[in-house]
Amino acid sequence: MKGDTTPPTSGGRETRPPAVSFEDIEKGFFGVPVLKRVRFSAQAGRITGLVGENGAGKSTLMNLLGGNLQPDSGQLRVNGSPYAPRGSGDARAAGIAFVHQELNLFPNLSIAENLFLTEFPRAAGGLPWIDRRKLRDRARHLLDQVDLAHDPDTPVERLPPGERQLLEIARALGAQAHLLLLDEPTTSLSVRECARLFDLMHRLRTRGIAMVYISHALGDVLNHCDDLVILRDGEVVGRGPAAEFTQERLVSLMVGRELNQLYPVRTPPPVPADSRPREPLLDVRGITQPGRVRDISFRLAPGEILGVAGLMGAGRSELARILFGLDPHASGEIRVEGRPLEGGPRRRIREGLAFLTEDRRHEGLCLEASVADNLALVTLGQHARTPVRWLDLPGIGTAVARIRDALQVSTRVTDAQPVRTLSGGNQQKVVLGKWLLSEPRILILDEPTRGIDVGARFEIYQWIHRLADRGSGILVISSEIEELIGLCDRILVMRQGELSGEFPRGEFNREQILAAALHTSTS
Amino acid sequence: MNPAVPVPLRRLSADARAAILLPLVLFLLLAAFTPGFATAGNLGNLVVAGLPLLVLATGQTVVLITGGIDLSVTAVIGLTSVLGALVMSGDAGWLRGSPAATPVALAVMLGTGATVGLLNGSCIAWLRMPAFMVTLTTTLFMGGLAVWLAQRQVHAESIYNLPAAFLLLGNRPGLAAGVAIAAAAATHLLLTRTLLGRWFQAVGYNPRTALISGVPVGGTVVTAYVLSGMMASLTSILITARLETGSPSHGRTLLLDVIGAAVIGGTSLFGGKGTVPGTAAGVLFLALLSNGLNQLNLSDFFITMVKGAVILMAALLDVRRNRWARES
Amino acid sequence: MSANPTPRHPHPSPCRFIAGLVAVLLLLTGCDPSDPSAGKKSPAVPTAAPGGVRTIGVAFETLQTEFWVAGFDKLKSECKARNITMLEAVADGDAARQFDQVKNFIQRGVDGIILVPKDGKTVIPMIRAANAAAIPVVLYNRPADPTDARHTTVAPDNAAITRETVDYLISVAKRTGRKQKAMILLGDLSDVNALGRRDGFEAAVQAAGDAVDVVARVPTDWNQEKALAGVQSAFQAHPDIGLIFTSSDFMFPSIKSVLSSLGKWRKYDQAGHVILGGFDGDATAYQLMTEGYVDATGVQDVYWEAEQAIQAIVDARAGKAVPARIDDRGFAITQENLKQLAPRMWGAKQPLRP
Amino acid sequence: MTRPLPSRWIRRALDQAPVLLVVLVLAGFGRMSDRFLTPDNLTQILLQAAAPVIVATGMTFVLLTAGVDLSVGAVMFVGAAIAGKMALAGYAPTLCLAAMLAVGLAGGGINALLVTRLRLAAFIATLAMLFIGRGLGRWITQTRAMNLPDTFLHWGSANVLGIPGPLWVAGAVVLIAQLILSRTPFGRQVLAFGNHPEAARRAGVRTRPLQAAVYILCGLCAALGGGVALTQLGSVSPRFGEQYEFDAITAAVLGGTSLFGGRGRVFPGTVLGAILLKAIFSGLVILQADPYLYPLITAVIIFVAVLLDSLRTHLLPA
Repeated sequence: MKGDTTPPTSGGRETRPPAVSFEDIEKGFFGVPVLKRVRFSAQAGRITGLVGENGAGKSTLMNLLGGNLQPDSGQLRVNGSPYAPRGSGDARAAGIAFVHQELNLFPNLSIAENLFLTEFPRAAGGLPWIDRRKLRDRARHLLDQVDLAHDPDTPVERLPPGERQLLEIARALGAQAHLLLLDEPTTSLSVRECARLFDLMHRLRTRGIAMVYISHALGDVLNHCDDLVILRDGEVVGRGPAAEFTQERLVSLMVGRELNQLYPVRTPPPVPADSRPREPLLDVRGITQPGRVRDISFRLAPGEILGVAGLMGAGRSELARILFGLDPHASGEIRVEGRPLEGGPRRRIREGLAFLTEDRRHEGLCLEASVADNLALVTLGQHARTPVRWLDLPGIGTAVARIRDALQVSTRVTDAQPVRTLSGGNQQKVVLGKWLLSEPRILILDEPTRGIDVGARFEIYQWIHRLADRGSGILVISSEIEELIGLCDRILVMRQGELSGEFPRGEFNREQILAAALHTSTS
Repeated sequence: MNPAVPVPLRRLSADARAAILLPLVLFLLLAAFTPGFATAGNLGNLVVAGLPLLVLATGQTVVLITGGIDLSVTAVIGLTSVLGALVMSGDAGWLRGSPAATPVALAVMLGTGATVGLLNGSCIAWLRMPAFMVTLTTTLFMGGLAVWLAQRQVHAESIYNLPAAFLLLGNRPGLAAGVAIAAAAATHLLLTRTLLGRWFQAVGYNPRTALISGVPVGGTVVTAYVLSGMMASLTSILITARLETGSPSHGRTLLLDVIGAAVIGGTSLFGGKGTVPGTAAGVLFLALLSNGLNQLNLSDFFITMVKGAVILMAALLDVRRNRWARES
Repeated sequence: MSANPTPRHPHPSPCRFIAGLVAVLLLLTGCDPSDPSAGKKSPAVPTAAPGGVRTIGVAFETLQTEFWVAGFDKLKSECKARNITMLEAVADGDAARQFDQVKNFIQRGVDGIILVPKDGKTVIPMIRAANAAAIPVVLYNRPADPTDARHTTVAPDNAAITRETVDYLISVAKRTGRKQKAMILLGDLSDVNALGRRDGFEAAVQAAGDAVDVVARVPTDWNQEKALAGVQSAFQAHPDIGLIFTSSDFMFPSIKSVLSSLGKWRKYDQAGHVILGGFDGDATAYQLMTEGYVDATGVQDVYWEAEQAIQAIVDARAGKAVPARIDDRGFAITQENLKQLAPRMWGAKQPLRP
Repeated sequence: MTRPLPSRWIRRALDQAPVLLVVLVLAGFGRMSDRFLTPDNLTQILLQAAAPVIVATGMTFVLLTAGVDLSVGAVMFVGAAIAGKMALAGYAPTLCLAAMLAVGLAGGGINALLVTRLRLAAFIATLAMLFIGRGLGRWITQTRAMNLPDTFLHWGSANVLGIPGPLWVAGAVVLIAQLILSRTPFGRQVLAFGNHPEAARRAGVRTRPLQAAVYILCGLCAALGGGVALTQLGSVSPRFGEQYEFDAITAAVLGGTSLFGGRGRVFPGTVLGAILLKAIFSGLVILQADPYLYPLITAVIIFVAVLLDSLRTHLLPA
């Protein structure tokens, strides 16, 4: 039997079977074990945090629950009874709902239609018509539960991302789910939206709903989960009440070795502000684009790592896109080493800029193309000889092999493999790699570690340092304030399209940065 | 790797190798069951017949690789043919009798394709109009324009009496083959060995990623359509020279063959994937099929049906092939 | 796969591939199929090794109308009757494909070729190719442009027959005592026959002075639905159209449809009749004429043309002299001469229902 | 400001581009000929648009799922060929039309099978079906034309309550399609699927039956449209239904349906698109335009429509 180490549950629910339990689940692909006798459970009315590096087996677990995969051996139980789903329909019938990292909403439909896409209330009389009034009423009822005050007929395309996430949860509630699996739900949310989400999760907990929360944001996991399960290489390496864990312990369990710190130390300490060269690498003066950003001015010195904090929609990504020439700006000036910066991305890459976007899958990679082709894409021009821009294929091969080795992209990956098949961390390394090959002098990183596990994060931070040490200027946009504090020499804060604060290293203060981002009435 | 695959084939990519198997199998079948098929004369005919399609499908492959489609190629063939004939025809040409007639006509013909391609590409790249609709509209327009021009200028549906220098391309199959194969080979090298070729692929895989990675997406797309237009012009030159006539109806029925050949050759309709050798195999396959069906003396409607069925089988095979590739 | 080192270049070696391809193709094309060395100078009649005719290649441009099908079927039955194998090919309006088909026939050593050319010009190189192989060529129903390539044409004069037909229609119109508004349904504007019929129509109208006034010239691309829409629209503009000429009989059903809905589908001897004329002489036209709705149609003698075409090849093979042009004199069949000429109308001999 | 924001009404005008374009074309031809804007002629245009509207309605469903059906014309032809054969063999016209619908069902079913079960790209699968259908139809008819009994024509020109029969049929099809799209779970799921197929699958939409239903619906509409055309033409020629695939796609796109799925409406969009095409043809005939200019003028008007649509969706800020 199990239950030996299940954490004490709250308020007299000891007799109830767990909402879901994994009993010695094993699963392998082509003879490679991915899950090894996994055994844990999630209780009703509690939030169970599931953490682990990418590739630890979390998604496989989710796929088993969703019925997309079947275990090789072991038993799944839902509310104590055996559960062997064969498809997403079975999962829904068992009261299991998923809230994915990538939103599964349809912007061309209304809120109400999204909520009841497969469960439309039918009109009386046997006709297949939708009962619009009933639909609206039910939708409004669900929206109330997640605190969304929109008209149910509003098209979803008008909602900001944070509210869409809440809508996904409302959809799960509408399906009468008693077990909610939240897979990285906060990746595209602002701080305030995250707060709203956690608030909702806490309320759902009191209604007896079981939640499994998957995230790489360890701080959130520790703060909001009741129980934790840590996976490494397909094995449960730790579980218990959240109170028993610290961030350090979590990390070491996940990685399997002691990580002294989450952020690497910069070996030559950052250049002090007063001894910086006169000429900034990047000089941004009064950039304004109506509706996006207003009067943004700052300088980036060689070797400096400059962070940009702010809420979702504060204009950070918009600023990055303007800097890289993807979007126009109405007024203001951008100079690189004193020369005005003009033209589209192509010209700016030639000026030494590089831009790692927040949307890896749609803007960072050609998913169907090979690893090698993706890595080579930016720097192809350097290997092209005029007059017909003939490519030096061996040269490209050498460069690709070099950067691939340097980035330690998983050895199981071949150059000819489509990038689509790689894990998130390896994909991000490929994006970084293609920019590293261009040896950028100014590197703009928009959410560089979103959805990336701890180990890969550390490597990415190391590369950022290495580039800075070589004299490149680096602009890091991140929603994780801790990350900026750990990584940057200086942090700018944006709010509603304007700069609302600047913090040099040494004056970093989480609360103050947050306050600057949040726009309290005092300012 | 499969040891049964002959050595020369191993040098090809997996896709192209699979594509080349289709015509090979068909060839063996036809050779075994159709008397008079595997004679040098018939195979020569077959190759000559396939040349225009080879050139046209090569151009289409480039556009398909960028994730687009060019339906206007058939209309370009007709328009090019009429314009070229209007320049050089001994009956009604603007330059009739002049020694410059042939070179000027060739330039005008290639220019016509390039211009239509430029128009298509600009609408698609800069005005963001869907390729399917843009090229469908240009087909309608250019097709109509070709008929109208012929009628207006010479009061006939087609134009005869082209200069002997131009007709060399039609009279000497070796020359036509040389030109067509050179065009296909050049495109192959362009796709695999040059920067532009990689840009075509990147744009086809993901235009947004390509843009951010410094690929001039708009220009690349326009170039693809210009190239496709010029290949259509070259096709028109080959057909016009062979039939010794400039006519707006040349090539009208080629569209489905062109796309069929590319798809049979492993080109994806969703962009990114496609090779010239694969397309050449697709062309060879269709040429074999059409020749073989002729030899079998089937009636017209059976030929049409068999063609449909074969395209279906090729597409099915392609799906299977991709599934195998994914699993291995 | 994993045992092998990762190939650095996933692309094939292009040079080798292309070199191979070129070699194969040059080898194949080296033997020029249209080698113009055979039989250089000879009279207008194809010279050929005398002897029997075993195989004839028949290449049609299209089979899309009743008229072509009738001719095709007649050729088939005629061949069968004479114990000749008939190889068939249809080019679907593509001259290049037709050239391939003709070359295919030559390659297979047919004793003669009967061609419905796409047009009068593209056919010339095809005739030359057959000349070079000393195979007699007969152009069926469509003439080639003037050329020194040797062949025989069995064809009607589209313009002349149309002229005769439309002249009759105009004479009927004159009898009404009013100036009639007329319309013509044009065929595919890149089809020689369609243009010939248009020219015949225009010439007749021109000659008639102001007896009729052409108010609509509608292109149909040989498409019944376009014909339908065109006639409808024309009647909107001119509800009093009194004369319609269709470039092919197969569009009569479209005209019938519109006239019925307008209440103008009347027999020729009834009041409010719209004067109708067509071309081909097919079964539909025959039926409509016997019923009295259609006034006249230009008839070409399909069966006679088919017989002549095959006879020409047999004669040429036998070494007899064959004229360069065999005219199907055709005729306009009208309500006045329907009885006596019906036996010569192919549509009358053919059951309407397939 | 580098790019002035368009005023609100320009945007609104662009949103109504299909309507505006139809109005403009009608008004333009109306100005040039007083014969054009008569009730009679407008009825004629509607009548001519009836069959294309029905076929394009089915096509709209397929386009909404980001698919395409190039086989509609061929399905029409096979259906008409069989119906024609039956009619000439003396079967009742109702039975013939029922057989035609059955052909549509079968054609749509095969397409559905190819796309959903065998996972072929819709473009290539339906392209192959276009060839097979055309060949089959020619074989059935032996490429001979068939003139149908007059009953068909009577149906085509019959008036019910003063409105011609074909308009009733087209109206009913449009109404039902519009209701299906806007009022039924299936319709909303079609839109969801077209927007994001994978998400629809994850949300529990049974995507394969949905996709299959869409192709079957399209085949059915093609057959029904073919039936209406049959009663209007009264005969089957070997070119019956040719070009319908392109006309149907064009009509849908002119009406604002996206080729990439998830966006589009049967009414007014597709209906207006089909009417626009017929109105252009009718206007050109009435104006006695040079026959050679027809394709040129038609192409220009379609081009403008597509351009307006892309301006609306891509080039203007939301």
